[in-house]
Amino acid sequence: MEVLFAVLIGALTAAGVYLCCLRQVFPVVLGLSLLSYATNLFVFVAGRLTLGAPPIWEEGVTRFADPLPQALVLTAIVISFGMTALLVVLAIRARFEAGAERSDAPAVTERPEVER
Amino acid sequence: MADVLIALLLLVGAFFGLVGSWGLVRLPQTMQRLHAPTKATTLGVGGVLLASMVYFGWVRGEWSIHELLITLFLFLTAPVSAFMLARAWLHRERGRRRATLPRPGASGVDWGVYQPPPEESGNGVEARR
Amino acid sequence: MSVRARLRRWLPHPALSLLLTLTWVALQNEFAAAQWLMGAILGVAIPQLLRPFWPDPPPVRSWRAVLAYAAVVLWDIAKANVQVAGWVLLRRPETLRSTWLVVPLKLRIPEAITLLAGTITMTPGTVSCDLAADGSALLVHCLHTDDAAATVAEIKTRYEARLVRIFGEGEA
Amino acid sequence: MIEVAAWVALAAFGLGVLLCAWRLWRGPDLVDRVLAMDTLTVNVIALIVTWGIWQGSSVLFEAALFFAMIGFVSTVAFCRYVLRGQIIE
Amino acid sequence: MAHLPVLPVLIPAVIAAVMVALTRQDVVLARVLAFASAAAQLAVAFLLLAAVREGEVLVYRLGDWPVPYGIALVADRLSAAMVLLTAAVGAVLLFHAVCAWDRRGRHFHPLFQFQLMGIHGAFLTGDFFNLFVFFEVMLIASYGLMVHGGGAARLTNAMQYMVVNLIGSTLFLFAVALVYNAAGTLNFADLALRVPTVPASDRGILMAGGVLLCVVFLLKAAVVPLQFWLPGAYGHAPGVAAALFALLSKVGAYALLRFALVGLGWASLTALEPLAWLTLLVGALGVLAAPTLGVLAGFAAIASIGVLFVGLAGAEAARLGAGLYYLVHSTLTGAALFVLADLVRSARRKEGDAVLGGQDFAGRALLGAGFFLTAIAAVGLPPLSGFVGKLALLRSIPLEGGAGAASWAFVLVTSFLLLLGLSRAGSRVFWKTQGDEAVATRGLEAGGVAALALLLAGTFAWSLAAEPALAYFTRAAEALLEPGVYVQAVTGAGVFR
Amino acid sequence: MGASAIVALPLLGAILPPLFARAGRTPALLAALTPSLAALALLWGQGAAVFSGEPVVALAPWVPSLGLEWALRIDGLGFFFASLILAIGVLIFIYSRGYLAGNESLGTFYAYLLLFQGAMLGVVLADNLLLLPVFWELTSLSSFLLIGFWRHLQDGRRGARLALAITGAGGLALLAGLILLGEVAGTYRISELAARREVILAAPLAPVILALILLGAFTKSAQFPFHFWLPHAMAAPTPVSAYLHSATMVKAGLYLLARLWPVFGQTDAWDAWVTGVGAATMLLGAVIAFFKDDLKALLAYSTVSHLGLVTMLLGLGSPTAVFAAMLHILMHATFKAALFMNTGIVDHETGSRDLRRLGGLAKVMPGTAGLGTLAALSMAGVPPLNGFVSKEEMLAEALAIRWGDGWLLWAIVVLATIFSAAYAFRYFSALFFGPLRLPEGRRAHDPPALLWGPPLALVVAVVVLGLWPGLAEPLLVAASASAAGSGRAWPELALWHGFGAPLVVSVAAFVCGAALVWRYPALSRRALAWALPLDGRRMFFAAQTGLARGAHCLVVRLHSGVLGRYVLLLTGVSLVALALGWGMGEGWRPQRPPTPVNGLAVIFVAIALVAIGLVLRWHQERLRAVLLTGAVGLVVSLAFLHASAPDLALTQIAVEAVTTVLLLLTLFFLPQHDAASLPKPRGAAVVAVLAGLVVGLLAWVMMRNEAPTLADYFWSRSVPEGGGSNVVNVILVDFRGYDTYGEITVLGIAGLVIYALLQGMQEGVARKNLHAWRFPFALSATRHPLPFAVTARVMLPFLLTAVVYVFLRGHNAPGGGFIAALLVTLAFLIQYMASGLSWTMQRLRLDAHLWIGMGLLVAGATGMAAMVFGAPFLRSAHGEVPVPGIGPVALASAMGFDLGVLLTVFGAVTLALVQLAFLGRLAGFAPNRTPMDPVRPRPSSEGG
Ligand code: NA
Ligand code: NA
Repeated sequence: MEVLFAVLIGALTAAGVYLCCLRQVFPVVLGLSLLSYATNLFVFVAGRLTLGAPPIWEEGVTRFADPLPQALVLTAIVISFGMTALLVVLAIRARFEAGAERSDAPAVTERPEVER
Repeated sequence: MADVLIALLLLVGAFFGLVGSWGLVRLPQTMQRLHAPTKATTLGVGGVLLASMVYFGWVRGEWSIHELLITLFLFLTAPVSAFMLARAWLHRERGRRRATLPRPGASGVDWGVYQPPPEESGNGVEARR
Repeated sequence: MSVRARLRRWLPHPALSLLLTLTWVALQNEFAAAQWLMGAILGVAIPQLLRPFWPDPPPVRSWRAVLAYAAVVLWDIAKANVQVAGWVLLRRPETLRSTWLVVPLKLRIPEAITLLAGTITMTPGTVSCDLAADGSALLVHCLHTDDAAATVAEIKTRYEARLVRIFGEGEA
Repeated sequence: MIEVAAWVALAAFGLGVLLCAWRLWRGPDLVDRVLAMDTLTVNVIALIVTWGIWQGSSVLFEAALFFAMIGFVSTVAFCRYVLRGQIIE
Repeated sequence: MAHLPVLPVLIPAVIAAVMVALTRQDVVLARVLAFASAAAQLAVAFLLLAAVREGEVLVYRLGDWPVPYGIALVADRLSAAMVLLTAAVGAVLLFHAVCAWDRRGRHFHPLFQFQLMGIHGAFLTGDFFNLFVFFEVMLIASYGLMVHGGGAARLTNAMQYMVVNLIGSTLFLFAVALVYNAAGTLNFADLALRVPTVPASDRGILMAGGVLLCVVFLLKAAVVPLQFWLPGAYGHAPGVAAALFALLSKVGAYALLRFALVGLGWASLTALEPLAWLTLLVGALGVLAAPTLGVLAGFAAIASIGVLFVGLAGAEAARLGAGLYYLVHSTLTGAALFVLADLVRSARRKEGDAVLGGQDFAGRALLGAGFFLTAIAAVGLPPLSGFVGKLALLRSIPLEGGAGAASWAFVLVTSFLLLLGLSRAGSRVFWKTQGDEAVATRGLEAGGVAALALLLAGTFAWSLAAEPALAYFTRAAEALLEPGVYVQAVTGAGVFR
Repeated sequence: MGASAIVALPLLGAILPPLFARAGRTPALLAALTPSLAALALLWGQGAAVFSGEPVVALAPWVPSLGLEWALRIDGLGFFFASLILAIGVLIFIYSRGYLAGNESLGTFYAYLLLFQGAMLGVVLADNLLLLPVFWELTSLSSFLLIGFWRHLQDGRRGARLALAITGAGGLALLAGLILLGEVAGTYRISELAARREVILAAPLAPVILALILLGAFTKSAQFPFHFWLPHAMAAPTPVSAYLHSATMVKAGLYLLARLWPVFGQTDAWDAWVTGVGAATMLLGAVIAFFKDDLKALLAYSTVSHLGLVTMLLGLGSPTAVFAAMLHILMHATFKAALFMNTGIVDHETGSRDLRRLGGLAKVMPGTAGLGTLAALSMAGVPPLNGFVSKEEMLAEALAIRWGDGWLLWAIVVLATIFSAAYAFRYFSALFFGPLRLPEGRRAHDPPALLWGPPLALVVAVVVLGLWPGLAEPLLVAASASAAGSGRAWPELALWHGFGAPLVVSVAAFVCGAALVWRYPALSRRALAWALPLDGRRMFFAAQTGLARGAHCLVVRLHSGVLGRYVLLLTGVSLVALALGWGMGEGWRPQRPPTPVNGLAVIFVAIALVAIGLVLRWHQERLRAVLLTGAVGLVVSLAFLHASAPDLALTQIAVEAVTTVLLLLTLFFLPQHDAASLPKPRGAAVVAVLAGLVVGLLAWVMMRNEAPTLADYFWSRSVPEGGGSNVVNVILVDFRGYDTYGEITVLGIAGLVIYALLQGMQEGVARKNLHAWRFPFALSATRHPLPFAVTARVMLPFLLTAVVYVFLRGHNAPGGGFIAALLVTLAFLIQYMASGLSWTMQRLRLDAHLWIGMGLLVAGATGMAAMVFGAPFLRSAHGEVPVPGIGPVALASAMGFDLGVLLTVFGAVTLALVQLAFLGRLAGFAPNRTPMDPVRPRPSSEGG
């Protein structure tokens, strides 16, 4: 099972990084989504794999999954959701103010149009 | 006894579930394939959920009607999904299929996907701006 | 304010309230008094809160008709499942005669129309696909039928007629 | 006996998932893909419930409900997108 | 008093929540609340500083759970000073905010408070997952402030800033996972105790996480080669936001110190010295090439981070102390430069903050004087605190060995480059004017000028207060290099007092 | 105290003139004079003590730990320089009043001058090696302001920057040198350095220190090859030139050389460099000055030459040479200041200072001509003027070197003397004598007293000091004694020293100089022909432009704005970091036994891999990519479910649903396809695959690694101390509730920012573009199909019941506030999709802001409730509350916290989605208030 998880995490990471390199925002958003799956799984497996033993306390049970990474992943999921939401909205706003949807910005040495 | 019932329900569920998915692959037209999920939903999941109910109630003594809720939810939502999918397909295929599609009957009335409802078309607020 | 009006105000949908209470208890899987109480509270509170979202649910005229309808539909589902499984597994797909059916509607109550459309979809072999712009007919896709008119007639008699009985429609 | 039946059911739904995935891949239309996802979700629900029987654990119930929910929401959302562009208008 | 360590987080958090709930329409009330919050934060920060002045380490165990199971807040000399700095800069920038920025978009004040909450939280936490959370609070508030007011360049740059930081957060989580997997803890102090016991076979996992986390902090701190995001993002941000962001990169530096020196127990960060040189160089060259005052301020910030890291890359308390002294200076100066760029941007109608001559504008002389002083501080010329900072730094770097000499050379040569760049920019913007009559321009924003004056007064005061400040930070640096007291205090913390 | 006041008076007094300038120009002058004169009075008040060899000291700590202290010390040298600075300053102030035009800001000008004066005083009085560079840089800065005072002139701006750059750079070198000097010497008191000469000279760093210090001194004093900034600083108003370049700033370098003479003087390196550079500068400056037609340029190069002369003297290694240096500094200050002022008068009156356009001015402005001629003759070294006295001393010192050692120096000195006589002669002869030449349409006459008074005073000094040089002797002796040690025999100062080599050289110089002037036209043509192509300023600005261009290239390359490159860079750096970190361990082997694989997992991972692959292949088809990403999310959620993390699975799947909706809402406003033409950054695939491999490997390693964790504690305390059996939830709301507090804050902020961003689109460009935008596909006619709308209505109450259930059971079973919040959001989302924005919003009456704010407050308040009871923030309480008739009901305070979570999350997510949906209105889509199509035909109670 470990290998399966590792392969999944690796594939998600690779695809995520690749998509983040593209020149428009939307694929980058998808890439970040994939990356965040990878992250969540990665943090999760830091607590190792335990099958069939959810961390819900029952009298006499001694085998259970490490709950801490799960709690961390929950926090991370929520945060990355908030970030994704913000990013896509930012993409829309930028698209309608800049006139195009691009992940690139002008180089810093280019002088921008004067604005407030 | 319970074992047999549970096993039977499971097998029935498995069979119809598989048939549904198989139909999804096998049937040649999109609209035909649209029939697949209802099969998987009704007897497929239904069978399994019943099996689960019986299993937890009879075998483990933890009667639970949770599964019934899932079944109800699926029965409630699956038609809507199918309806929306069909509409989506009708909309996408509007150029090619509209001619072959039967009309609702009354003259001047078309299917909802192609025609705004009377109130809206009447006061002309439809569409943008 | 009359008792009935007061009751109506607190329990806009008594059946719904009951169902919610049952749902709660079912969810808890625990039949203690506390759960019934909690269920009852929710049964009152949630419809109150959501009153504007379901402004005037049609009253059910006959609960017996509902049961009968349910039985018919469940039986039809089982029957149709077997039938359709046979088509899917045994027939060559090219030989399926799929057609569009137009089911003219007598029903006018949205809930009833929805129920009919849902029933049609849930019985394998037919899927309700669209509603006429004025709500006068239902578009149904049939996976395989030899006699379209017969299928339409069956839908109307087996389901629509029963729904008319449940919701007391027909005068509209 | 239950175990064998559950195993068979798991295999069947597993196969069902694969078939759905195939349709998801092949399409050809977007509606086919959404449909495939929807059916896949249904299969997943069945799998989860069967898995619960297999494991003898009822902790997975909410998960099944949630999968049903997401299956519905995303199917409807995609359809609305195709139909109206704005899924909330 | 017992709750002192948590108050810097709670005050802005509660005030911001109240603002969100109640003051959506009422800017005046929001301003009143903002100033009240600033005053409260300042007061608390002073009390906190007073409480740790003699070297005490205040440990606040949230939920009363023992370390490492719960999260502990830790206030020591370093974190208390950082909190005070944050509170002070935040309070000063409010003046700028209320006269210019808080009406140019929605929710300015709550975002500002949340930003402060995030920074305070990051400075005070003793737990590196919690650090992640407060980084995110800080960052998302910064995104909000960064896009405040809109504009194409601002938005596209903000988007890049955001994406880069999201990837940074991803890396942060990867690193946390690795460290937790090998060491089984999330607490800095507890980690310090456990690191020596991690078997050699598992050190690879631990250190892979450790070094990766350092990379994340270097990214936040904008150290070369991870500086690329800063000039565009800060350069186009609203001035008041960018000025506040002068603190954000310091959070990265702070976290790096905490994590590497305390958590991982490294003896020093000398390996970073070459990066510090490059950072200095890139920053200084960027100042020469910057097309606008905003971007120029961004590059100046990078240069100052270079100087800061020349200090932090030392193994001696004096050098670290000098670096930390410089950190405060560079925060004040960086903020001043951003405020200034913003004032120019809003005063010059046609040219904005472009480094171009143009028509005379209202407030030119005043802003010119402000720029002159700010530039003096940024280059490190006397008598402002940049000079003392660089002096302290140079004095603490032994010239023996190539590294020391190189550090000297980089600090001095880049000071020269900064001098060139800033004098070029300043003489163009403030001197190269056509016609002596001030053409009709937007008026000068009094609040911004007040903020600028306060910040400059701050650098002047910081220069005068150099002796006690250096002593304070040198002791804070000693505690970083010998974290025994910190670790003991956190891990051995008794029940809640 | 006195010493401090002398420095502080001009510095602090600088604020006076701008204030008084409002009252008029004369009040401004008086405001400027007052601090200066006061300082002068204070200084001369210390004269007795200083001359008796008792330096006046002021001490105050600043940063003693760095060696930086406020230490001032007035000794002979300091007194000498300070007197020059203040005395000439007074004359300059008066002159400026007459010189600057009425519309120029005299107050500001005086302020700058006073700042400069104070800084200069600081330089010459500082007794601390680190305080000296403080004032040193201040002189650079204030001179920058003065040189660039006419900010509208490009030459002024460039000259100012040039001067600042060169002297500033020198200042930095000097700072480095002085820091090292102090470290080596073990003291930062300048007055204590002489005693440590041996220690310093023996230090290995001594050559470095010397080089750095000389760099500082040479740049400041415009020594070759740094001389070029000085002539360009002449773009300044003439009073500035007169002040900075005759008496003060450029003399700072000379002062420093004199000051450090006891430390480094009479060493080989010092003598060689100082003499060599000085002599070279002296000759070069003189030659160039001769060929300059611009009067100020002529004077500027002559200043360069004279500075070289003094430098050379300071390098000669004999105390008497130091005396000669001091002497020349004094004499030069007088005649050069007078000459600058004289030039200023000419410029002021004629509008030109070009010798090619001026001539014979003695006819129209005889007074000016007289003063100018006298000063110029002094510059030429003609007796009986003071220039002659110091030049004789200089020649005597230079020629005292043995021929074998110094023939080159002799040659240089003689040549330089000739040329300096020549340019001095040329100055007055060409300007004042011969036929009258004036720029067209100009008339000229002698200026008012404000302008001729100050030069007159100086010319009087020129004459008096020429005739009775002994008058200055005490001052010079005191100065020289501080520099070169007391108790020596100093040369007798006299106009007439008898015949000797110096006189011969002088006379020869006059003759040759006159000849040069006579042959000037021919010579100048030839000079132009082989004019040095080495123009320092042009080189400097070329270098600066080159540097800026190079910086530009570098900066563009590093900050290209291409996000992909940034991502790759960041990924690459991270991979390197991982490799480095991994390298610190050794010999890792799998420790945990592998978990058995099951077929379903293989199937799902395979599906996920295919879906990922398809996302990559089809990412251009965005809608399809969203769907496939959803499939991946489904598998991830199943992975959590399978690996014993039901809470995670629920959260992931719920978030997945909301995210899908979010992406679809977004996609509506974006292009439906990726633009195909945009190239990817090179190497993206390689880096991505590498990252995938590394991360996958590390994940595998972590899963197979065994190490202690915190799990047992949470497991055992969760129920008894946390009051809940869902350990993950107890961690979230209790053990690590603070994380959750931060987390919901993040979500709340996200909602606010999204709101702010979208609200901002109601105006400006965004609004315009939004209005002009068209969705590329045809839209279906009806909006809210009836079956969907009805189903949504029916579902809603049941879903809310489920929400309550999920919320309440969260502490003991999978669920909790966050999941419940997403569920309720989804429930309403279905409603929104089914019946539309307007209809649903009307019924929900939801102020999402209030929800967010209240949620955060509730969560915070629950945490703070503990503080009331003296427990730390977020301390939880739990127990069973007896309810009559029902029995005990388990309650935990954490539930309140969880409620806060619910409210915030619900508010934030709803705010985001609804606002996004609302954007359609801005794009011109008409609102629809009917909740279903077709509308129910029966008349109904619906409010519409
Ligand atoms: Na059907
Ligand atoms: Na291990």
